[in-house]
Amino acid sequence: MVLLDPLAFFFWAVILLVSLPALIYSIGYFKNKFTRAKLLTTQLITLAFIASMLFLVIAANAFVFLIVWELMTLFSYLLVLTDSENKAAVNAASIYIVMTHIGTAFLIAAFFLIFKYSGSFDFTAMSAACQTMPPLLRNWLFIFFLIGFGTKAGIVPLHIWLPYAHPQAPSHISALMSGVMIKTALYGLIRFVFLVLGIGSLWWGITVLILAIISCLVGVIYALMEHDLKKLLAYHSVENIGIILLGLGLAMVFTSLNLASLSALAMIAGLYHLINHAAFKGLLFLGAGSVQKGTGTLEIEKLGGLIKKMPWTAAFFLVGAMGISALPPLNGFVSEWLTLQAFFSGAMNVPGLLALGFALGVAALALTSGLAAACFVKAFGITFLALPRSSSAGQAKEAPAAMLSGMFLLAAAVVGLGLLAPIIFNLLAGVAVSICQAQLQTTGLFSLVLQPNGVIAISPLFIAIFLGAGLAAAYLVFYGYKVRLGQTWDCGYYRTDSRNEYTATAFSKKFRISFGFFLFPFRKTEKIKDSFYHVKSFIYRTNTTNIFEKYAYNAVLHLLYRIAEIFKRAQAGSIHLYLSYILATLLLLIILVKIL
Amino acid sequence: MTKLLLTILKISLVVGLAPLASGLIARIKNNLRLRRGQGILQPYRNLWKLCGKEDIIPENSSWIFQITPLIVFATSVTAILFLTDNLLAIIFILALGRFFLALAALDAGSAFGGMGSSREMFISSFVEPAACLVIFALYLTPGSTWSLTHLLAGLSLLIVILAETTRLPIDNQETHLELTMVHEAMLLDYSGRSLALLEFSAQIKQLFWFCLLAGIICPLALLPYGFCLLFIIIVIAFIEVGIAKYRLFKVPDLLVFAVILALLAIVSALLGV
Amino acid sequence: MIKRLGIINAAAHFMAWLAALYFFAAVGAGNLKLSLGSIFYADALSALLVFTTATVTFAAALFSVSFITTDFSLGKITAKKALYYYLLFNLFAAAMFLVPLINNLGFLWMAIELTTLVSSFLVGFYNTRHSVEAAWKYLIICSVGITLALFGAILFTFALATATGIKSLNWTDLLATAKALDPAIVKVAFIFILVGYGTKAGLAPMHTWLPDAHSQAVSPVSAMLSGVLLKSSLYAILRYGIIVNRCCGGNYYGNFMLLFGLLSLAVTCFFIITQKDLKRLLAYHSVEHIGIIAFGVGLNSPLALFGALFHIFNHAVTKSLMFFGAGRVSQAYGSHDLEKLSGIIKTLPFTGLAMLLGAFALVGLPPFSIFTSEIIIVIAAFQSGNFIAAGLFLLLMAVISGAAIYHFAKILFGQPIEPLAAKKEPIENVLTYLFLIIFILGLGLFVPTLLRQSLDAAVNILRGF
Amino acid sequence: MIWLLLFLILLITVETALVTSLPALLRNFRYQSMCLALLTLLAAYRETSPELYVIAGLLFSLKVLLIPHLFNLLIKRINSNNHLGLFLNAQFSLLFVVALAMISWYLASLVIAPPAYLEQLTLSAACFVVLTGIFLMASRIKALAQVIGLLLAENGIFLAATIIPGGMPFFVEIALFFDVLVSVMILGLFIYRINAIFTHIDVSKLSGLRG
Repeated sequence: MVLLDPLAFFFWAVILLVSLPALIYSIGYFKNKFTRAKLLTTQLITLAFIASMLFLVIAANAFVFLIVWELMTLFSYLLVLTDSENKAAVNAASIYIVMTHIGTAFLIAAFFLIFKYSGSFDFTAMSAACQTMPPLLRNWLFIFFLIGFGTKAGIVPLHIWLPYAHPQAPSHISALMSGVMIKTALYGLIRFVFLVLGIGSLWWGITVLILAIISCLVGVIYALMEHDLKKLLAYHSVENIGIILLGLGLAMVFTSLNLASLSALAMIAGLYHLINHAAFKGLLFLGAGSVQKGTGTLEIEKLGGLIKKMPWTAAFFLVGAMGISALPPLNGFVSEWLTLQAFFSGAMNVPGLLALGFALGVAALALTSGLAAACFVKAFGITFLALPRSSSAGQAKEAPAAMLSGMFLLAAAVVGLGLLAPIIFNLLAGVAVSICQAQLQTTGLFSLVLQPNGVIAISPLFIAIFLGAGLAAAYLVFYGYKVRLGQTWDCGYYRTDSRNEYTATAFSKKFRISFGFFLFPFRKTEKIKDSFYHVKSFIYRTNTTNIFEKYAYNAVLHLLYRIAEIFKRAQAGSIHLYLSYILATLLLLIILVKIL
Repeated sequence: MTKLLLTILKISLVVGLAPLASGLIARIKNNLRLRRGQGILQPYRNLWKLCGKEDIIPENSSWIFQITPLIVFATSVTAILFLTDNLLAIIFILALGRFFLALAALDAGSAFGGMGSSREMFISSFVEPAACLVIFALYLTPGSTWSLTHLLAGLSLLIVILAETTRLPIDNQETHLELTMVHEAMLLDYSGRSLALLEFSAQIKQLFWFCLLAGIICPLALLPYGFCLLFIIIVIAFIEVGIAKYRLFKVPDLLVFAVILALLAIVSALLGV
Repeated sequence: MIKRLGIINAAAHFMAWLAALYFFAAVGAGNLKLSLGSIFYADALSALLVFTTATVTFAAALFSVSFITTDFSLGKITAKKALYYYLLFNLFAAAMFLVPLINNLGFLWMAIELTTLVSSFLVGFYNTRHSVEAAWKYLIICSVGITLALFGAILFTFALATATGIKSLNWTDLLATAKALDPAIVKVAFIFILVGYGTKAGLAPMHTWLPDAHSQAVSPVSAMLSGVLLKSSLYAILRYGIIVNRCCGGNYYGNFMLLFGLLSLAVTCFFIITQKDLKRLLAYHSVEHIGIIAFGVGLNSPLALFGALFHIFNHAVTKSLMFFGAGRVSQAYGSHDLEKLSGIIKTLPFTGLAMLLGAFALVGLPPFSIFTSEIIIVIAAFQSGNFIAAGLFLLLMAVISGAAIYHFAKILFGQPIEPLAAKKEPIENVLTYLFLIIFILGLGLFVPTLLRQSLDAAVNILRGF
Repeated sequence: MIWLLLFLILLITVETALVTSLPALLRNFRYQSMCLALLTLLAAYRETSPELYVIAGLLFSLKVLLIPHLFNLLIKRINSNNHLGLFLNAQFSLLFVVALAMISWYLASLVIAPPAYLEQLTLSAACFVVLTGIFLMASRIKALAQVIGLLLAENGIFLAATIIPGGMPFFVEIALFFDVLVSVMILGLFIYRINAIFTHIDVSKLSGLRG
């Protein structure tokens, strides 16, 4: 009934890592927000949601897995609808559930196809059956799993629900959904593709890698364009799922090339980034929630200067931003470094063309991390630094203690996962070894130096110490006296105010233009005139085109609507038409009866 | 113990000689323009003078503004530590300093800072892939025998260095024109010791990159390390004199070219040329 | 007075429900085959239909109490008309109870025809342009269908007479001699049966009357139409199908059901996407579910048949709940236009919640009963090895469910377009909802032994044992 | 004699496709029913079955006398013009009907093996009548035409029943008559209602419910 293997424990750790702080946070977040009854329901659904995730990862039976999977969807759907009177929330929730529903259909197909061969939903029986299946069917199963779980995980191009659904939920729910729930899809991918189905052809891993690269880049580029704090974070989830999938895809490639220990290394990198993303994305969503509660808006163009009003939130958000930007010595750095190491080590051992492909992967990952850093400079800088851009930002209040302590826990996790990397690595090695059936040399549980492939070593703790030493040295040598407050340089203008500040739109403009081949930016300028000669002000709007929605989803929807319109014409109210359908059906069947 | 001593020696050499490299480039450039030019020790004098001045902190700024010079300095120094054994970590460590510098630029609340910050992040996000690929290529060709890989990787890294050390055609250290400046725009609100620290850090970073490049082309040119460094400095000076600044939106083209060079380096490494 | 009448009616139907429960337990779980004369016959399959009918009828009677009272107080109907409603209601119910208990296929035909004739008045009950139009289409189309079905029945009798010389219309006689019948005649005859009763059962493309009739009928009656009437007709097809299966062997009958099942799903898929009327949406959803049942029957494996039969009951209770909700909503909002409905949970909290549950159940989410039966059918579909059909089925269901939940979310949540004060829910409605939710949720969580046994017995009957 | 009657029925059925006015259609129905009654009477005479005599009598009194009479009353009552309203003109209708006849023949040949030519013809005629009835319903605009089409189709059923040796069970047949009567009355009632609400009985204009 239940399956308690290292993989399950790992996912328990991930779920609890975010759930507990999120629950603590919710106490503060919900204060004076809802009626008692609504509060109680919401919290109960939240608990049920967490419980369903916890149960999902220990289910030992695909049918149970499926039911819990659907329940998890249901609860999260309801949680997205917490603000059920808001039309945007309803819309977001609908997109979410429609997408996952279609994804689940693929999962159902995959499970039941296996069931036909295994006669049982038990993982071990299914796994045994998969080994004797025709290879073509296994390929189909892989595709089904990839689409089914990919929809939930938010792999591009199945990601469209994510930026809608995550921002609509209360922040700690967003943290849970983005930090944990989408990871359960990766759990499914690992469980069913690695353990039940078994890795097949090389192209499986390559497909995953290609999708991962696309997800990374698309996610981060869209995030850069986004000026709603939570939507921005949601797109970063797409990006980070891509980074995790780089690890998993590499593990698949290595497994199919019989490079077990490399596969374990890649798997560790993926899992490491998985737990890292849970920590910092959870933290960032909680931070965004504090900002929203403190100022009433998430539009970063209306924020600014919050570091003075909300010092703790700012500090925690900064930690999260540094984590996600892969800055040493925090956790994101470790996992991205590990992923790169997996690429490097792999390139020595795979055929040349594939190695060249790995080079592209490396380039994509580097570009992603550069863009992510840019995005978080924007997100943190515009939101928290300089002067407030609106009165609500000027009157911001620091979040209550419950919220801060939730954030503190996650911030501690971000730091801890970074500094204690060797320990975490060894723990994850246990999980990865169990998945990839590999022998892996580890450097002992309490080593301080991380040496994943026996050649290249790194220790975030040492980096931290050196950085600290450098910092201290510089402070001692250069500082200590004579500091004066003065005005910001304004070219002699009488006073700088928030209107002089750089905006998020301006910040991202370079990226908008240079990725224009993909973003299709467009802009509108309106003049507001006092008289014919005098322009009072300009309204300048700029936006980008979401090609996935416009050219894929809307196109499909449009097609469906077109067909539906044709069908509608078939039911236009004419009884004569209806009668002729019956007659036609009858005649057709009579004519065809011989061959039926 | 000797390793520790060597490390300390390495760090102090790079830190100590960093302003000298800057001075040399400036001097060579001036001479190439048929001017007499400053003394090569001028950067030391500049730093010393700045250290004597008081710091003026913009009133809108926060602790980020004040801590940034320290972090940038610390990262520059820490990066030297990994100069020979873990090149990949360097990119991440330098990213830390850049991240804070970009934040500090926004912190003062001036439009110049924002411009600098956004341009810097824009350029750096294209630099990182090129740098990573160069390291990837080097990783694939262990040992120090001469190869085409080293040549291509070196060329690619040269472009990276132009970007990282705020040189023409990507950035211009000699101007404070708001339309063109990148790095200088971020430093605009710094003064006194903070400014000294930031400039010093930039110089350290610059020498550090030169050392890295010298490490690559050393086997190529079969020249001693020091000559290599000098060679790089001269080449950079020539480039700076001989080329005009690119528009910001042409910069990615150049960096993509660097990426392609690095990819070619990888191809040649894989082919074993 | 009207309310009292309603309560008496509901109480009577409650007794009927208890009796049906007993009947179900005795006949279904006991796997009895009862005959009364040559006209009446009952087995587990009949018992399932009787119990489904009783459940939906009782719920509809209970819901009618406040519904008809409200209609009366809104001035939509007169007191005399309310009386007339209850008369027709009971006639309709009686006709539907009769259907599964008949052995003689001629009388079965007549009972089904009777349901059409009686319910046409309930469809045209409000005597508006739309309702009369719907009633006319309903009458004409179903009459045509049923005429074809009678032609089929005659061909069956002819087959029996030529093969054995027995002149009988009894199902039991046909079954007993099924192997001796001429497959050529049976095959042709079944086409007429399928198209004929299929029209009444709402299989596409003969379903066209269904959205009109369901949307215009009095809401409790819509529930009965969708929950039971369609199934009664399907029941007739099933009965003939048993004979065809035994006579022709192979998959002749099964393939037809698969084809029409998938066709129904495909057609409804597009109508649901662009639907603008709540009750029509539910009606098309009924076509979908009939399609699902037909698909399950068509697979013709014990598992699939179990799922299909289980689905008959599950769909009946769930769809009833939704139609009651829709009725209540259209009374409160004065419309069942999807564009005008919004924020139901806010204005009608209890109805809204019930509909939310119902919607989840209807689109096949666990832990509701429809999920169980649908998933059984899907498993059976994959087991059958017909992967293309299974995949198509799954995909169409996913699209339909997606579209449906999109529509339901839009009306249940959000803000009402014109501010409406939150309304109190009459106790009868609450009881009705709860009564149905017990089945919807309860059967999703576990299937009682009694039910399982009788479904197994019915499956055996369908397989001709 | 039987052949002649069958031929007559076929002829009348084909002719209905050409008819454009309501009374003419009604007349055709009446003649067809008359033929059917005669056919049943013939069968009753041959098999000396009292049940069939009763059925023949019922056929005559209901379908030849009562129902056409009721319709005439209704037509007078609702003041409709006599035009049927054709979706397909007479020529096309004829073409269709011929196609239907061929399909019916094909069907009969599937069901009944060659030596039994009479049964084969009867069945194909029956099927033809049913299909034509439905075809009329689908291609004629007036509500009344639809009802008559339905009645024609039911005539086909009665015709089909005669191929069964000894006919249908008696009580079933009686019940059928009852059913026909009731449904005609109910349909008539609805026509009356349609006329009252819409002020016409043009069912092609009853298209308020779409999609």
